[in-house]
Amino acid sequence: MGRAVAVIGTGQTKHGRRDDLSYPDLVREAVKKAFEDAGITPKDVDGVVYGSMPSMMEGVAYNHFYFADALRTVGKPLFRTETCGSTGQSVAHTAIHWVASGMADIVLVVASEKEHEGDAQATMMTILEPFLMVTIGGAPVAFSLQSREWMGYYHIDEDKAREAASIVSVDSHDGGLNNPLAHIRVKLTKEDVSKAPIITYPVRLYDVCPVSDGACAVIFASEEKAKKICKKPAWVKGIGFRGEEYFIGDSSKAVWQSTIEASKEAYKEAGITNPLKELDVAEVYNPFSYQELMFLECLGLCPPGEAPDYVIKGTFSPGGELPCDPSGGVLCCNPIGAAGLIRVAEAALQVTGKAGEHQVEGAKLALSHAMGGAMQFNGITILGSEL
Amino acid sequence: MQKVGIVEVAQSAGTESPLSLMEFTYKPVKEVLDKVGMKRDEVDMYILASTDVFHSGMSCANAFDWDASGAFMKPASREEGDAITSFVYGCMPIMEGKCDTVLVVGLIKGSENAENDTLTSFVADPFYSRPVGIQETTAAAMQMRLYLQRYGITEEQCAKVVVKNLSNALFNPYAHIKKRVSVDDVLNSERICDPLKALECAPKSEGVCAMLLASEEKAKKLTDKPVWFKGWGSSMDTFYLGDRDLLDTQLKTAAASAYKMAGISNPRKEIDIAETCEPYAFQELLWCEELGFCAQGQGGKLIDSGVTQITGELPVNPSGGVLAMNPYVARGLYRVAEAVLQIKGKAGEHQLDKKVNTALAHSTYGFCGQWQGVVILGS
Amino acid sequence: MAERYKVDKDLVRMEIVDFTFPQKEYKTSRHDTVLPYNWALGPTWTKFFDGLKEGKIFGTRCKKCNKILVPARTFCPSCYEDMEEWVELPQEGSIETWCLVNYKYYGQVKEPPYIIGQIRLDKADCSLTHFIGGFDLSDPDKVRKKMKTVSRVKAVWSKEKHADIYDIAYFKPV
Amino acid sequence: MAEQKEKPRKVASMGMVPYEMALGPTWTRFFEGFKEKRILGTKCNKCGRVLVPARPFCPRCFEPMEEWVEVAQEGTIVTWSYVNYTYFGVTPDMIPVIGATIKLDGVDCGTGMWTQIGGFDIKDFELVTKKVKVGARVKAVWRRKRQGNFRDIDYWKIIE
Repeated sequence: MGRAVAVIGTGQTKHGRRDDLSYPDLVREAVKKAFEDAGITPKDVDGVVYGSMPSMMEGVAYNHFYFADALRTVGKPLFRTETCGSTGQSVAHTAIHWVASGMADIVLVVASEKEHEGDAQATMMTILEPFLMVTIGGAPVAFSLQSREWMGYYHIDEDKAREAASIVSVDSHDGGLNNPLAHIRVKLTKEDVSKAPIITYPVRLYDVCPVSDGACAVIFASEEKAKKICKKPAWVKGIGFRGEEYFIGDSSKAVWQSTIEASKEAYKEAGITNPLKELDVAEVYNPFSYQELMFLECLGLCPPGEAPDYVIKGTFSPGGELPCDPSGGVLCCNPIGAAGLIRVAEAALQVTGKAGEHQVEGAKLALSHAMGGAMQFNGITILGSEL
Repeated sequence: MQKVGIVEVAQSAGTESPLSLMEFTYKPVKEVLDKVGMKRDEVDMYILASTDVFHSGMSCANAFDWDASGAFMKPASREEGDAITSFVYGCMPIMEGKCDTVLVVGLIKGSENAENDTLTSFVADPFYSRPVGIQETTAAAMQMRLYLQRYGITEEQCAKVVVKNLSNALFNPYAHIKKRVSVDDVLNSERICDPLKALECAPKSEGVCAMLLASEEKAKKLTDKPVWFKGWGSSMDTFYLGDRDLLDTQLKTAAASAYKMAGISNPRKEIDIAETCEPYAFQELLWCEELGFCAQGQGGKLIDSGVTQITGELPVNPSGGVLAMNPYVARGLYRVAEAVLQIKGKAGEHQLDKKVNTALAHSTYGFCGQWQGVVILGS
Repeated sequence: MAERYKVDKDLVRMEIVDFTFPQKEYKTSRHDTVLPYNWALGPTWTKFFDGLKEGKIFGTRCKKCNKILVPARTFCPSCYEDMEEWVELPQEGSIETWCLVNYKYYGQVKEPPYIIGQIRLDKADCSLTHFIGGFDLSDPDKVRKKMKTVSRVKAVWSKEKHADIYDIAYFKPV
Repeated sequence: MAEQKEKPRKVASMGMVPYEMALGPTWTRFFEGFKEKRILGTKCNKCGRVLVPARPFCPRCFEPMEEWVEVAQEGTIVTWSYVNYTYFGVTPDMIPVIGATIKLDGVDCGTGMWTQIGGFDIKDFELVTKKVKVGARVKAVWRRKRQGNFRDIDYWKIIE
């Protein structure tokens, strides 16, 4: 295996509606914070990895050119990695491979999105070719299709699923209240969630992530550099990535193979055999509360078909056996391209004890996750406090 | 750090294809797998390079491209931008000892979208450069004028690049443009963006290139003549054209790191063949200077001397280069593929008439070469 | 804008009206993307374009490297420092390089022929990209001859200003 | 020096880019079938799966799928979604729609997203939840005038 890799610094913008800044300035806000956090200068960096959702989102093609100065990549190599919603995980993986290969010692990873500059749903529909997977809808439709498939497959009672989804939403929003950078910061009750307006039945308003602007930067370093520079690095314990067929009907989205296989790979690399017991915190990509239920199963955190039971008994709530999305998750903040990298950054904050008000006490091992595509891709990164 | 060997390549030709993008991509990928006798799921990892959404109309292009690339349920990623980055990414998991084999695919169908200038207008920032008409061709034309002015390079010398590359392309079955042109033909072609003439600009092509990389041990098992990855370098320039000296690009930085990693001290002597990315003819001359094949401002003399001809001491673009074949995103991987074939001695009719030990592949995209990348391969 | 595309409600897609691809001999599917954007200028560029509306060209100076850059920047691309000092620049400068656009492509910003140039305004440490005009551009040979004699240019302002880059109509030879 | 007059502005614009994709022989034939009210799939000789829409190759086995089969026009709903919101490009008269994944009899995958449930007043959401269920049986209803595209199947009708 290659060299050990660690996160030595992270930076996030204040997420939300950022009409106050141009897009390059938004990117710079995150980059500056990451350098300050790591205590290094751009001179120390060997290269940069950047990613966002398809640039049609904001109408600037290959926007890494536009951001070259903000990314501090001038005079350095840059990789542009993009895998749709899982971009945030994929950019991290590019950097991890890069450092592990020995071809770089310190790599800056940046991901961003400024969704208020375009029409997110209309852009999202351009994922599909124009003649075979045509539909009206966008992301909420794709994911309500998936949630219903999951409920149908396991014959999950609608009311029970509703209750569990409400708990996921309430917990996430409580997390958002504890995270000063989160976009949505409101106190919700289960009733607020279950009685909110319907978006695509059964999905209601608070089951759905917001449209956010935001950027995230994470600095990765080799073992040698990390030990020299950083008092408390977050070590990369394992990664996994899988993608399935383009056509949505080709494989089950209830038993989501790409999540299952990607997490298995990451667990194997991290030496984890019982993820529910061994992990201390999980940053699960949850743009839709119902979807998180399905993820909890496919990530192997509870038996298939039993996520609602586990959620209802509090396993994944604050103070539970494995708190999920203490940062508020994607439900409270979704600058899409950046959302997967924010999960990595949050996992790093947790295992280094730097998460502030949303710190999970004594967290040593954290999972971060993102998914994307036409319900196709899943990426996982596991970070730990010890090498 | 493990050695990385290139086992096999497959390319599609550049002419317009009636196949769907899915069918079109499948062929070269399947061809590479069949050549080495591997099954899709036996490959350890896949790295795709597919287009920026503006070049395909489909965002998250990896979604549609996944099936034909063979990446179903395999560790994988996708690079956006130039496919030479997917090649370098493909080397990484092998170097770290995590994978034995990696399949790299670069793909695009240029016939399915609008003019390159329509699309690259969107690379410009929306408030300032885009409204005043900056795109790749206008940016390159301004770079060319500066080149002619500062170093006294002549338009004839730039035209000679087209003559050389298109004549090389006549012998490359994968090239898109097949026609013999003279210096006069080039000089008399339409002055579309003065000083650039129509024949000095690359076409839009279709192109899928698939390449199998392997660890040293595995590569030796899979082929009797692996080609080795020796080094790479890449560098990004600042965004606004007005902030840069357009004749002092980041290619120098990229080349310096590639040479350092490959242990090359005298590129002109040590490199046997170079494939450069020259969507505009004069750029081949400028890139040759920045790659250290001649002194600054001597690019014109270099082409006059015949050194870069296919029969010369340091042939540049024996494949015909990008002027003959321009599958936008995949073109960087095509440069690497040609370098591989030349080292293997399998380039066919345009195989160099000498032993090729060290080859250079270069790619660039963005205005006036904002991003530059160099890969060195060796026997 | 609306007349430039139509919505095919049945097939759930848009078609750009003023563009056709070359005739194909095989079956195809058009899928044009038409998407709305709403870009944030941020404070720096808002102020820069407000300046143009008043007939003034503003740059910003980096307190570290002392360079004056135009258009104004939030931060210095090389030093990464905030650029908070605003400087009004002279409206004259010299031509660094230029090209004469004499062909058409879809989405072009204006009817050819036109000249795009890099103009180094006096006092500025970078070039400004803009049109060069104010003389007859119809004969490329004459343009080439004329441009050989031109080195200095001066901003010509649009009659109607909208606080965008077109508030400068073009730069004309001095 | 210009005083800052107002808060940072935004600039509205429209991005317009044309594309034309080749359907390729496989999907050309698939849609030709639609004109004749036939739904065609392809069968993988290796894994034996029949996939709809027809494919040039099996995404898992990676072998060409050259055997064409006409499949049933009845199937079972795997999942569905009720879409009742608009975004750029979708006007209120285009909604609601009920997108569904349908597993056709004898086919080894679900349909993509192009299959829509209809044939009754789908504006009545109560009625929708009563009629449309995972596991419900459906049947294709063709348009009278067919043009060789996904709209040739007007909707999928619930079989009571």
